[in-house]
Amino acid sequence: MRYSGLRVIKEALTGHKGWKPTWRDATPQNHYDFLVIGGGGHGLATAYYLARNHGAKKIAVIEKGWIGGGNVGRNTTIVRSNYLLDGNEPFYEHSLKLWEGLEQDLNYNAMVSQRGILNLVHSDAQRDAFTRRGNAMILNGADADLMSTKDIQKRYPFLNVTDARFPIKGGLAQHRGGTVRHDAVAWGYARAADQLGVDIIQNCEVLGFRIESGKCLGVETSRGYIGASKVASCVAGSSGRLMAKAEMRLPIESHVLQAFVTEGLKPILPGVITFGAGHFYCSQSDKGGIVFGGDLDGYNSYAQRGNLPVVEDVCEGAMAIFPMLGRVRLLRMWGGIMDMSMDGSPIIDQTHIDSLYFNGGWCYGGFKATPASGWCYAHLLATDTPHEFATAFRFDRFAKGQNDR
Amino acid sequence: MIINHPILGPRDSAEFTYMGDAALLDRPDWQAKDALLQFIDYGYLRDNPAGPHTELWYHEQGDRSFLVITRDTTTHEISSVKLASDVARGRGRSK
Amino acid sequence: MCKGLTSATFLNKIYCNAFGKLAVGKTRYGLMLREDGIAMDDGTAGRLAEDHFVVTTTTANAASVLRHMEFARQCLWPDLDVQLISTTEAWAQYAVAGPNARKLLEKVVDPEFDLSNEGFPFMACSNIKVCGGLRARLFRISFSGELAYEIAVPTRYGDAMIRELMQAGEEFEVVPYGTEALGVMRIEKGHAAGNELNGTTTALNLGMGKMVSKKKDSIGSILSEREGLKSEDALKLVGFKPVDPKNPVPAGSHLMTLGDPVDAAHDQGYVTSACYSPSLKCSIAIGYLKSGDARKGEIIRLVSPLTGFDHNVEVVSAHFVDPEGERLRA
Amino acid sequence: MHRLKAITALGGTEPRVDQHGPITLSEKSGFALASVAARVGGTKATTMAIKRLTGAPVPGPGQTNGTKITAFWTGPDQWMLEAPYNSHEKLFEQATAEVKGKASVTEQSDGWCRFDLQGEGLSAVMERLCAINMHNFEAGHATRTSIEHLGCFVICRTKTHISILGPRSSAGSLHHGLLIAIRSAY
Repeated sequence: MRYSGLRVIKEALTGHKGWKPTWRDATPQNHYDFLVIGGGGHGLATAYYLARNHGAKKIAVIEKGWIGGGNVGRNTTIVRSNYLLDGNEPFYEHSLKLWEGLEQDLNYNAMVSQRGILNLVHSDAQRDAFTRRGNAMILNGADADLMSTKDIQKRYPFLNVTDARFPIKGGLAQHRGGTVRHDAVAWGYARAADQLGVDIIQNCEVLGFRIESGKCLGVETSRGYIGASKVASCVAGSSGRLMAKAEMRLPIESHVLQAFVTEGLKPILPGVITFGAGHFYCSQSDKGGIVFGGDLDGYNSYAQRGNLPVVEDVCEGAMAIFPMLGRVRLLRMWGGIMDMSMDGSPIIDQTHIDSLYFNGGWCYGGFKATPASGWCYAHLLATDTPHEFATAFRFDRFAKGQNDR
Repeated sequence: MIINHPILGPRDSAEFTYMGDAALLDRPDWQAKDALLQFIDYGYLRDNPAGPHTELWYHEQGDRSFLVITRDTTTHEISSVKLASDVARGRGRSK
Repeated sequence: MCKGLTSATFLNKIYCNAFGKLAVGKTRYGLMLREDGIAMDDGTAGRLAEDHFVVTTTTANAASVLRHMEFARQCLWPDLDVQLISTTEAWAQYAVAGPNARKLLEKVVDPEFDLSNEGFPFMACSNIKVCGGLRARLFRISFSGELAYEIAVPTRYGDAMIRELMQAGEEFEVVPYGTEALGVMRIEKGHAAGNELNGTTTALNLGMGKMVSKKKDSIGSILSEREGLKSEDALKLVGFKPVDPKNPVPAGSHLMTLGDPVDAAHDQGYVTSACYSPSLKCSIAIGYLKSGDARKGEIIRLVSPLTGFDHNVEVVSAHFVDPEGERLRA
Repeated sequence: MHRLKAITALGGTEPRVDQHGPITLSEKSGFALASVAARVGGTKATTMAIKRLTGAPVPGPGQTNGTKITAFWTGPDQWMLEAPYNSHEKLFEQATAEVKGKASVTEQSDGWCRFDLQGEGLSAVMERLCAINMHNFEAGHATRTSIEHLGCFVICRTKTHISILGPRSSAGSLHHGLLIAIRSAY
């Protein structure tokens, strides 16, 4: 069932009785060609691109809870490709390009909004570092713009550029960056994958891997054993917990990152802004709430909730750069579990166990990476070679000392 | 979160700085035959459990002690707190 | 401040270069690595007594270096005899730099102390008395590249001390200089600072690969041996001069081999710190270039599409001014 | 005697005094400090030395003790000695001589600024500033905690007299924070 304006009108006139569920609630089969563990954005995108780009059949996504209930529903919805290092920038730029065509591709309104992202500069050294970054972005085919104080004042008149505690000396902008409605991404990919025959199986928890003679044959789940030719872990946030069942130790620690949203306001913030002298970033949602975040809570955690000291710290950051937010009421705050890899970059790679693949370690970059992560992981699963934009995302980079890329 | 400091009693966790997995105490022998491999493991690989986790906290805004704490990463419940230097000696780091 | 009977052994583990045999009354440049082999901080450590070192760090890293040293002391080597305490706040320290630095100090330092080049040579340190008996410390170290000293007095006398120095220096036309001027002078000398120690650079990148001692156990020495950190075409710290002296060499620019396409795949490195050099009468810069140390004299293309620069620069040594260090030792 | 003139941590020639409600906030400048850290195997000798210096039993964790020279506990095997500057400018030398190589002694007189809060109802002020449990913070107690993000020693002299030692170069910020807390309490 394709969505269209005509269809909306027709359903409106006939009492909305013709809509079908967005995806089937599949029951597990005995064996799949590809079994993706994790029904978040990355897992669903992986299944979709496996089917769409590689013509794969017999694909399943299994999810412990419900799809879109993990990090894809718990982030601050920002998309951008303003990365510095050559191992990361082409990948995130590929992702941003996929975001730009996503709604047409999926026939689903994900509310992709390229409202721009601005990293504020507060010192000469910071401008030097952002100049290097902006140049790296352009050399990798992305867009970047070094804005002057004057440019910034014009676009964001409420920012205090002169006599604030941290005066603003300029900023690095990526005008193609912006925000996307996060859970619609999960729903859009789920629907598109489902239409290509992917089984989406919810409430199906992995209890263990069946590994014989160094080869992974399938997984034991709360809904029985499921065999697969290739098993793909895609559970960022829970990577440590899941891979421990395959007796793997990872270069990853799990941490809580909190996010916050205020009551709805009239439009005040035209784009995403990050504060360069503290840990704070924010944007305004289409509903009017100011969506913001800051530092990690700072210690290993699998508890999907935050703690107060960091709330205070983040709000101090907010007050330093947007004192106008001081009287706004916080509506909600929530915590997502980040896979913090040891060098800040993700991993998309085969494991040392045959037929078992790994995708994780996304740190703060998980949501914006969703399309490219699925794209490149599907490529790896289908061809057993890393995608050209993901060649740096290997396990062995730590042993080889290539983790500065 | 309140950390029950073995010397000073209960203190607000905001006085502390988290310093990672207590496995960092077990720094390999630099002269071991496979020292490079051991250091890669030491530097990068973690158990990262969901449940009891033994970890280092530094009382930076207090008495500057490093503590070894066992804390459940799903509930933040702390079951044990020791001075890191005592634990380090117990693990044979006195040489 | 690092004290204790085995403090030299301890510093040998903290710094990648050797500290065990540093003589009392001497100061040495030290580079600290993280355990993964990346440069963490640099500074000098002076040995005031057999069991007493004064460790200096980059200002912004003072707290994190103390944290790192406490970790090493309590968690890694709990039975070394070493005691650490921050004395950052206890001393007001001034750099006195320039050809007349010694003459100026002779008017401030109490006369019984021998300030001559022989008596107190480059890299010496000592407890001294100033202004008629006030306890103070003197280090003959130089970040600016000039004949220079750093003199420290108890903080409560810091205000009086700078007035004293300015007054004593009047006949030498002394002027206060700030971080802007220091920034220019350290680039002229090719001294690394925060822009160069950016969290991805190793001792090898900094041109200090040989400083990492293999004869002892120090934090970071083993993992700095990994192949990816020692590759043939590793980035090396070098200097850049514009071919046309009118052109700037702005920080944040990237570097391309002449004739190569301008894209990420052909990126050869980047400029970290830049300034106009009053000594050379043109803009200069330092930065990282692949195999940079073997490319001195090569003309390469500097590009900054972000800010609209595209012109040629020459690869030179990062030591633009006084490469032999004659001024320091004068 | 040398010719340099000292200034206080707040930059004045005389210490500053503020009075608000029942509380007096006074900057103190006339104190000498020396840190004493026992060397390996030197704990007993160090505690004996401190006992001789202070004329009182060595303070345990969280405590302060002493007569003219007082000591407070700062960490495992570490103490800070405190004495009036006029009579004990050479506190560092005195302590160094006393510990006979069994401890590392470090001059700290200029590392810290000190503000004293005096008056009835100090708890209301302190509770706005730090996480110390004021209900059982009594005379003879001393601890280090975070005030306005600064690591500070807090010493209870009497129920109506608390000293706060903070990093000297942040004296202005600390003073501001203390004053704001007093004003918000009263």
